[in-house]
Amino acid sequence: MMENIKNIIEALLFVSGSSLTIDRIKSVLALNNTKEIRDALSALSDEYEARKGGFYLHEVAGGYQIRTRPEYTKWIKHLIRIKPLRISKAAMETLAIIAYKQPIIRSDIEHIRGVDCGGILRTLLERKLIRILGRKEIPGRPLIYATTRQFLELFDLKDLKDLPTTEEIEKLGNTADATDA
Amino acid sequence: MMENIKNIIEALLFVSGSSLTIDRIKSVLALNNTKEIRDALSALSDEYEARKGGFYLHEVAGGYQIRTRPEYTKWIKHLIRIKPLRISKAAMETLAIIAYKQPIIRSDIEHIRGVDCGGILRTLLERKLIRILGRKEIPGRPLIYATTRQFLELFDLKDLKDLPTTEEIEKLGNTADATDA
Amino acid sequence: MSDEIYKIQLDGVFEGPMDLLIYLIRKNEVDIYDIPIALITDQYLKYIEWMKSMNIDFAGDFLVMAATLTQIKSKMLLPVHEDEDSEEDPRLELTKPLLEYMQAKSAAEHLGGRSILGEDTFIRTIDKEDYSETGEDEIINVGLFELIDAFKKILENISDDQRLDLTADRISVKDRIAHIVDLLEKQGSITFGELFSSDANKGEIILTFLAVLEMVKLSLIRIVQHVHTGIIRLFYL
Repeated sequence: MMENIKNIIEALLFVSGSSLTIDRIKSVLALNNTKEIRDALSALSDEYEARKGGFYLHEVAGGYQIRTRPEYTKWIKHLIRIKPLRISKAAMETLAIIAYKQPIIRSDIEHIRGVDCGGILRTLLERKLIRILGRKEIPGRPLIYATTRQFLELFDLKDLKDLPTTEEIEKLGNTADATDA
Repeated sequence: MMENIKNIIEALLFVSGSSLTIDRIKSVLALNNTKEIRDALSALSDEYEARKGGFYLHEVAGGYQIRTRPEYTKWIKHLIRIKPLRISKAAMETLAIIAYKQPIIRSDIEHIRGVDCGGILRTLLERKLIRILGRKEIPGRPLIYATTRQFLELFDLKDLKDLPTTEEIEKLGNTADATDA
Repeated sequence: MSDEIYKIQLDGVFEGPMDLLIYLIRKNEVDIYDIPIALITDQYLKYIEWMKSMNIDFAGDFLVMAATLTQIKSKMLLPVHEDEDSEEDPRLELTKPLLEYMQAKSAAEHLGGRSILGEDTFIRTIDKEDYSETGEDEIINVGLFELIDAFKKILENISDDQRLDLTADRISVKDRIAHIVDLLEKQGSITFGELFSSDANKGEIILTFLAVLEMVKLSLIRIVQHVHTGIIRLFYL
């Protein structure tokens, strides 16, 4: 019955919206070890690379996900005219601060940005890009925020360590030019 | 640019959950005739049959759709069932009422939701997200419901005190203009 | 000067005082570690004046920063005594947060420049039929925000008198009940003394007591005192 692990995993990857972790696949298949799963995933990836079709196997957010190849993006946009999830500059800044400083409370975010962030936090929560982790044990017990798996998937990150350090970003070139104020 | 119709169509079929008609593909690709599209679809179908993977090309409702092969349905159901991260909207509402108003009896939950909750309560009990604390000493001795340790784990909460209050969420303000116009 | 203000306006209204400051520092091409505080303060205040004259609503944060700038400016004017050379440059109060904010901005730009799902690459839209077997209605992700959002929507639909205040106190009592029930489910019974840890503060003791009272009211527990030992024991019903 399990001779066909590769096909089963392919079917699972097809129906799963979010990326599938190896642990998740392991529990669905009720397997004891991950070797077979890793082999199947790598075989699938090789196969997709060899046939160079419309999609490929992508490693993201600690798991695997089938994604369309970027070269067909233009056509997909013709097909689905939904407005992509645009994130404003202010929201992106807030998200960046949370990503790098998490777990973080609202007042610390606002301290860095110098402005109120309530509405933006709410939007980011609604979009599931951030989540409430709990409360900080300080007076007022403020809520603690952190990023989500969807955040990793949206920005194509394997995990949080995949984020470049702020030093690395600065080395990438001085992004700070006057035009973006 | 259009040399790769087959891959483009594959990417389109992959992205689109529902079936795509040939006319739709034709308009997305801005083609004049359907011959090329038909050829590509039949080539894709042959390919999928030859590799006998987790999915196949299904002709349905006057269109085409990539579907997982029925022999893997069992595993897909397993994936969905094991998926701890999804819950119906009705169940979430019921769970929210219990979380915030516990200990609570069924008739109070139903009074708030305005609909019968028997089935949902059973599901939540089965999933161990709620538990029966005892019976209320009023006529009919109704069961009293409360949340469980699993509930806390599911929402990544240390204890119930970590639940944000509605006041706190309201204080975040309205969904701000986090999107670009 | 009016030309310059006009130019500032072209670049858009600033989101906050930090944005404006960074703009001014870049526009004047000055070193962030050696900010000509008088110049920047002047331009900053002029911009605020301009916003006022244009009736642009701006947050109080802008005024707080104006006060900070003015304060730093006056500190800079004070003569520095030779024996106080260890004293911090007052401008550091500005430089540190500015650097941090600039880092956040760069990080945001980096994020925005990454390959974005739904923009550069796509995943499959899940066909409802794949899930039809579950027979459930709309399926949503589980998250704390979804939970409270569901509850908020319910609250909006019910009358005010049914609203329960969800203050932290009430939730704390619920929490205490949950803990006691956990203990009782494991042990069946528990002595009154065991409920109170030795290091419990007054607040916790009151909370536990309220929880016990509520549980008695709901007849979740029976409280029995031993005739000889005097030990009070709670039994789960």
